[in-house]
Amino acid sequence: MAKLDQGPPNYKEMLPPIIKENYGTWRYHEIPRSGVLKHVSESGAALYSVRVATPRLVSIDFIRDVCTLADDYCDGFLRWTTRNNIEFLVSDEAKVNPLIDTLTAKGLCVGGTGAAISNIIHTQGWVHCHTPATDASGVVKAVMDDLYEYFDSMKLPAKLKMGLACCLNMCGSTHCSDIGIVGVHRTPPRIDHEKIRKGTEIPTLVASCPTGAIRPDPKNKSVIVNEDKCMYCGNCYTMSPAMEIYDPKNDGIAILIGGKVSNARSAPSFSRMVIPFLPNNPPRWPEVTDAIRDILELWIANAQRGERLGEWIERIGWERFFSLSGLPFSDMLIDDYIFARETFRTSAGFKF
Amino acid sequence: MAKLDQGPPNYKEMLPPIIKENYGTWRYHEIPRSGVLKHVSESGAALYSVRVATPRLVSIDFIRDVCTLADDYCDGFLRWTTRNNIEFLVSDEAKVNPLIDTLTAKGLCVGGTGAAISNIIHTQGWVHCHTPATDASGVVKAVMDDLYEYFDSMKLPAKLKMGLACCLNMCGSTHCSDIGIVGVHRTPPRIDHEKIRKGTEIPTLVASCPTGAIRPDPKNKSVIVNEDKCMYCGNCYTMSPAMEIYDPKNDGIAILIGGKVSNARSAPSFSRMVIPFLPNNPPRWPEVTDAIRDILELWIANAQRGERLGEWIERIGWERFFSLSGLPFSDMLIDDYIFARETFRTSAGFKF
Amino acid sequence: MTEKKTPLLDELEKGKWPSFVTEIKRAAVKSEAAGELLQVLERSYEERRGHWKHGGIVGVRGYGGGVIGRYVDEPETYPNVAEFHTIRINQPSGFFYNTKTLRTICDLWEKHGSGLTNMHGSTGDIVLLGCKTEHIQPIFDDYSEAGFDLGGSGSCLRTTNCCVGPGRCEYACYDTLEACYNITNEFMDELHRPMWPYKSKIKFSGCANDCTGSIARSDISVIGTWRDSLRIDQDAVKEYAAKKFDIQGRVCDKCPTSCLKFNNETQELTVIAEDCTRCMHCINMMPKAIQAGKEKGATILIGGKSTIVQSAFMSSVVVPFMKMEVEDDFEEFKDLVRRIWEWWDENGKTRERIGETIFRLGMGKFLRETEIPTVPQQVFRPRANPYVFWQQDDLDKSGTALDGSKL
Amino acid sequence: MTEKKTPLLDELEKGKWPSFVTEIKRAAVKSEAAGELLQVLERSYEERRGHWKHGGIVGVRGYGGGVIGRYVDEPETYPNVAEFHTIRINQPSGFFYNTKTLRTICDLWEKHGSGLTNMHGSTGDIVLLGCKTEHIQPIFDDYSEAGFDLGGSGSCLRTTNCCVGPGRCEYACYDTLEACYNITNEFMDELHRPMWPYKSKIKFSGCANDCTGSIARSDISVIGTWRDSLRIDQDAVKEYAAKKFDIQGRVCDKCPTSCLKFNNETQELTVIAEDCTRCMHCINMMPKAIQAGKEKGATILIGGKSTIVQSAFMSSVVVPFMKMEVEDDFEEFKDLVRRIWEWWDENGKTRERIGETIFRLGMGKFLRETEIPTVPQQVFRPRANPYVFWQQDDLDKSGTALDGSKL
Repeated sequence: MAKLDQGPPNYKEMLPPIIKENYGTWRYHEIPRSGVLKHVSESGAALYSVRVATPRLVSIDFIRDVCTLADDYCDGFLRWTTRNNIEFLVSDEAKVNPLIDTLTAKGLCVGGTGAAISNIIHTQGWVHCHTPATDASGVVKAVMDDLYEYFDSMKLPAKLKMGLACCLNMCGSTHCSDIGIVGVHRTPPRIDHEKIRKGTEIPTLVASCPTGAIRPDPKNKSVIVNEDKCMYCGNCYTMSPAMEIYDPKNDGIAILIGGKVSNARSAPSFSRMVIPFLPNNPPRWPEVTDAIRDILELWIANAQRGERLGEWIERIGWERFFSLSGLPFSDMLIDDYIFARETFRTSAGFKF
Repeated sequence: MAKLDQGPPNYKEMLPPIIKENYGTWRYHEIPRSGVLKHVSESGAALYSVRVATPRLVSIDFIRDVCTLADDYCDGFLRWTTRNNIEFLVSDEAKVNPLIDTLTAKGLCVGGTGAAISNIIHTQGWVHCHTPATDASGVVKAVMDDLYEYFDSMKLPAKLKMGLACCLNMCGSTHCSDIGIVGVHRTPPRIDHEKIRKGTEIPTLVASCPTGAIRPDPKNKSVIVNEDKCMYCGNCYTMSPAMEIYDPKNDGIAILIGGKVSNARSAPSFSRMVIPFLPNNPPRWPEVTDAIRDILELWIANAQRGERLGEWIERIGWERFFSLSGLPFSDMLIDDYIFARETFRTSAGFKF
Repeated sequence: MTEKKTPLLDELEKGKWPSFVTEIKRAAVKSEAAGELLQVLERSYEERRGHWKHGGIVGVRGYGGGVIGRYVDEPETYPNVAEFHTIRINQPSGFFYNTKTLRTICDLWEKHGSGLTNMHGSTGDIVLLGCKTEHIQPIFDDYSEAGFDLGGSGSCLRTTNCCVGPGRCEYACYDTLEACYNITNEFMDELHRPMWPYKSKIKFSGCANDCTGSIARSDISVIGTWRDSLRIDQDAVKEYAAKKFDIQGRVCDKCPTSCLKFNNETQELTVIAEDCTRCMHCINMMPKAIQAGKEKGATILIGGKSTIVQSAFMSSVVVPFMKMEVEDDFEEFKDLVRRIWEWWDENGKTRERIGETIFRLGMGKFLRETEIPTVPQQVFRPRANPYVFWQQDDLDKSGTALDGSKL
Repeated sequence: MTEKKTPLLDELEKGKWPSFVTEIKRAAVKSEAAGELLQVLERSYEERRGHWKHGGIVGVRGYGGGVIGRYVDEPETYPNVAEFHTIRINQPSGFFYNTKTLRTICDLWEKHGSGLTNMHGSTGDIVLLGCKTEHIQPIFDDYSEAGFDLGGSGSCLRTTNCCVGPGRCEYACYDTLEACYNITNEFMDELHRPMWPYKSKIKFSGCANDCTGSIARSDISVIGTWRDSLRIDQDAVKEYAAKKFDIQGRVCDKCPTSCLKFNNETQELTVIAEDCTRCMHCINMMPKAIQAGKEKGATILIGGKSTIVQSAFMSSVVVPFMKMEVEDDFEEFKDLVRRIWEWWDENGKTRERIGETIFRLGMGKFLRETEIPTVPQQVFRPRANPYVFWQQDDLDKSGTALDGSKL
């Protein structure tokens, strides 16, 4: 019989000896090379963390391979990061380079530290989500292949964190990423009245709509969608398979940029939409990878050292970003949702 | 028979010769002394404007006196400012000091230029308004008497603009003043059902409430006020004298500070409430004059040169302002109206 | 005139600041209404409450506004202010006057009213404070004869207002006095005959110092600006420096875009023109050395208002740059505001200012339907959410679903 | 395993970045479900649409969440993924693992499921991706036996998460690993049995760098901070300076409150402690020379969430400083969140996150009713409107109106 409510495994059992011995007494850290963090404690002990990318969606055999490496180089201890990287926790400095050599030989990617792209936090997409407007893993793979040089080096103006959400609900942390990639539906759900009559609880379906766009149609024993109110989130499809929202011709990707979660220098901030739509073009999404590379290179060419993407844009002004980037500005980029007012420029001070 | 739609008098007939001759060719200005502006044109012509306070509410005999002075010193030309000051337009430099001497001898107040308090834009108050929570002219008189030294000198860190509105509707420009004095009601209207039955159009009365707090009471042929929704604006009293809102024990004054209308350096900004309530204590409102003087002196003691009140507070942080001023902070100062969210501190960065 | 005592108000005749009590007393010498106002006010000071009621509609023939009805709450006690209405007279641009005009205003008001005025109301009008209903039409007739017209009240274009402009300010980037005069005359019907969801205001400021408080206080804000580079007179810069004016600290360090560089060695000040947001700070600090550019015009912003009902709004940018030329009779501006008002008239709810209507229905919809081009200058920053209401007609509806139905 | 071709997906095995397609293929060697997933996905790549449905409730005995039902839309075509559910396993604090634990996870998942995982889900769980309904209970039983528990799903406390904390970070101002572990164990019922209006998340970050994205992503954000002055090691400062690190430019000039002064002559760095907002910038730049203060604890913020429904919210400050001590079992924090959840449970609407409830009902009401003291740190700035909803009981109702009626 299973034990209920026993809680997560105790993290203390997962800590290597060097961490137990120096717990809470770390003194400083440095980044001796891309992909390696060196933490030094008050006792003088040094822990090397070797950071390795994963695609997040991994097989158990991948994990087992990783375990073998951790046994060989780290006495069997390792950790994951919130951005789906693995960190091998090496307490013996002599093992750092051999580990990196082995990792490289196996085709594993070491990097993601400091002024680099870390890894893209992402959702399930076509692999496992019920309302995706795009794939997640495939887009991430395409983007990271293209920008790989910025993963295994530290030559960006500052760190760059990306997120991908496969629909408008913006799961993951896309809403506060330096670059957010967001799957967007653009057309209202299509009602299969037959399916609704067969098994949908209509009040629940009606209640599921965030904007109140769905109302009962008692005569038809179904529902009606007010298409002017629909903003294509797909919540209704969660409630009923009769409300198909996918639309291959019109689903695609929006790009939002300039957000961050840290409080350093300035308050955490939301990402802002700069491209309302790019087509889904699998398997390599060239429009998306090109757009992101263009933004990245503009930032690299213009930002001050240490300036994150959003900090750079806030310094020069969003109107200047649009003129520098050549990205078209349209009314689709102007907020018209609940908190729109704070985005309006209530000042005669701006750049032409 | 009156002419309809002839429009305002033509300003061109009101301009002194020096202005007609130098129209649009002014080159620069300086402030040779408090209360005097010197404008120099490309032609080298110099126009002196001597600024004099008025109480805004003036008799025709006051205007006639002013006209006599203007005839004597300004060839019959003068103007008013948006802040209810008079400006004597002197084209002959030799007449500036004699004019000032005459003005001073008559007890008129010369000042209000540069880093000074100008004059308080205000509303009608008990003199002529139907929903006042305080008087306007009397409070202005009390405050300006107290702060007179800052009207006829230029020793403040920057200019200081004040506004007074006699009820929560915040007429005038109190919502964007360095210091805003706002009359506040704090209790719901008292319904005189007899009066309502006699002559009030109930649907109009119901519609007049901004927050939907008034609903019809058909059984009673009157209305009901949901006191939880009422925010005491007095709009209903405009619609019906049966909805008395004044309340001598509980009406009073709130102080809002830190707003401005100019775009210089930063965008125009709203004033923020720092004191939710001070009692109405006519004829001299000592609690109000003391509170304003305290804020003013704190600003003078702490601001950098050229820093307006709101700029100073934004630089040091509102939390620091409250600790420096000793003003109590309470939940009444936290916004809970439509645009509250943007005031919440969404950051771990603040001063203790 | 009544001989009753006013001990509380008398306190407000003390002190240096000019006293409104003294003014009421002066008017009371000739006007029984003014004398009674003093009594009502003294009572308010005793009781800490007002004694005025809003009441029946009053006005003049041919107009829908311009007069505000006001009644004392105890007409039997105060018969001379039982009716005590306000007349709004449209002021001349820039509040410029000659004494002849002012004396005419006084003489007519002495003939018909209390002798009390506000110079001026917050919106701009000459406010004549206190007359009886029966005098309203004669007052209008006399003022009209003398060349004056009423201001606005109610759900109309309110009396427009402007800064001193080219009449006496080197900062003015367009002729605010003429714009205000010309455009007011264009919209006489909108001003005098309320027909909209609520009031609408226009204020003309010649530069970003915005001395009329246009962005904070008017539905349509016209702020003078320029499109090229500000101009710097290096000789004058050197003079400021020679007088120990702290150019680096008080000008460059306070520039919001850091676009001004002062070279301490050469004593020269340079600007990165494209980074300048024309905020006026440097010009305010060094008016002898720095001037606006040559290609002048105005930025048009929309939606400003004070607190009631849905909170105070600032105006926000709709047209970053528009020529405001006397020569073409301000046609582009007039055309723009006509489209804006028409849209608001169709879409606004009662007592909803245009800023509130735009907020409710969306800036995108407003811009599309008024045919105002969308530019990034309209926002501080783009939307943070992906909830674009896509124009369905713009999409590719040629596909079919897997079940064969039309998408 | 099916032999069908996947030409589109095969393209994603090229390039340097690790390939999820390769991973699915590896799993497919042992799992028919993983093989069929590849077919479904290839079809999505062809058709540019998803093929999954949300569906009937699935779960384990005694729990209300932790399992997400997922079904393919053509079960006849893809019988092996007709049911393809997700299991959420609560991860250890800080994502630390020993290989024995990881191998146990793998072995059990090989026995019961597709062999595919997410390490980790965005909220923090170990995500086991793809199993049949009949396997859910056995999976739980086996994992439970091995010392694991389920994570949260539905309207419950979602799986909590924390940064690496004192385990490997000199910035940690409290023990995030222990706090997360201890507090998660305290709220097992809230985590496993959904009973609230909607989900609620807690993320523990050891400092203001907020590596868990707590302010952006969780309803209750716990950010490590200190109350005294940051500590500066002047010898280490001199070392940075000797290495030509631009202390003035990269540290002092970027300090948001200008509270750091670098003296170029003495090569010393000083701080105005009371002006510091503990943003971490200087510490990030000079970790060898600058440390947090000694009086450590956390700032508690509330209301963060992503976009759906009412836009994304950031958390905002409710308690500026709270001790987070292992010794007292985090009692103060636990007591606070209990009051907060209770208030939300009473006042929240269905599918309304607590930030949205507070926004709808007012921060003042929330603070009053949860008995959280009001302090200016809770807001960037006070209200701009005067519409205070006065607590009527606090007022002086002793007066009477002029007509004699009780006020």
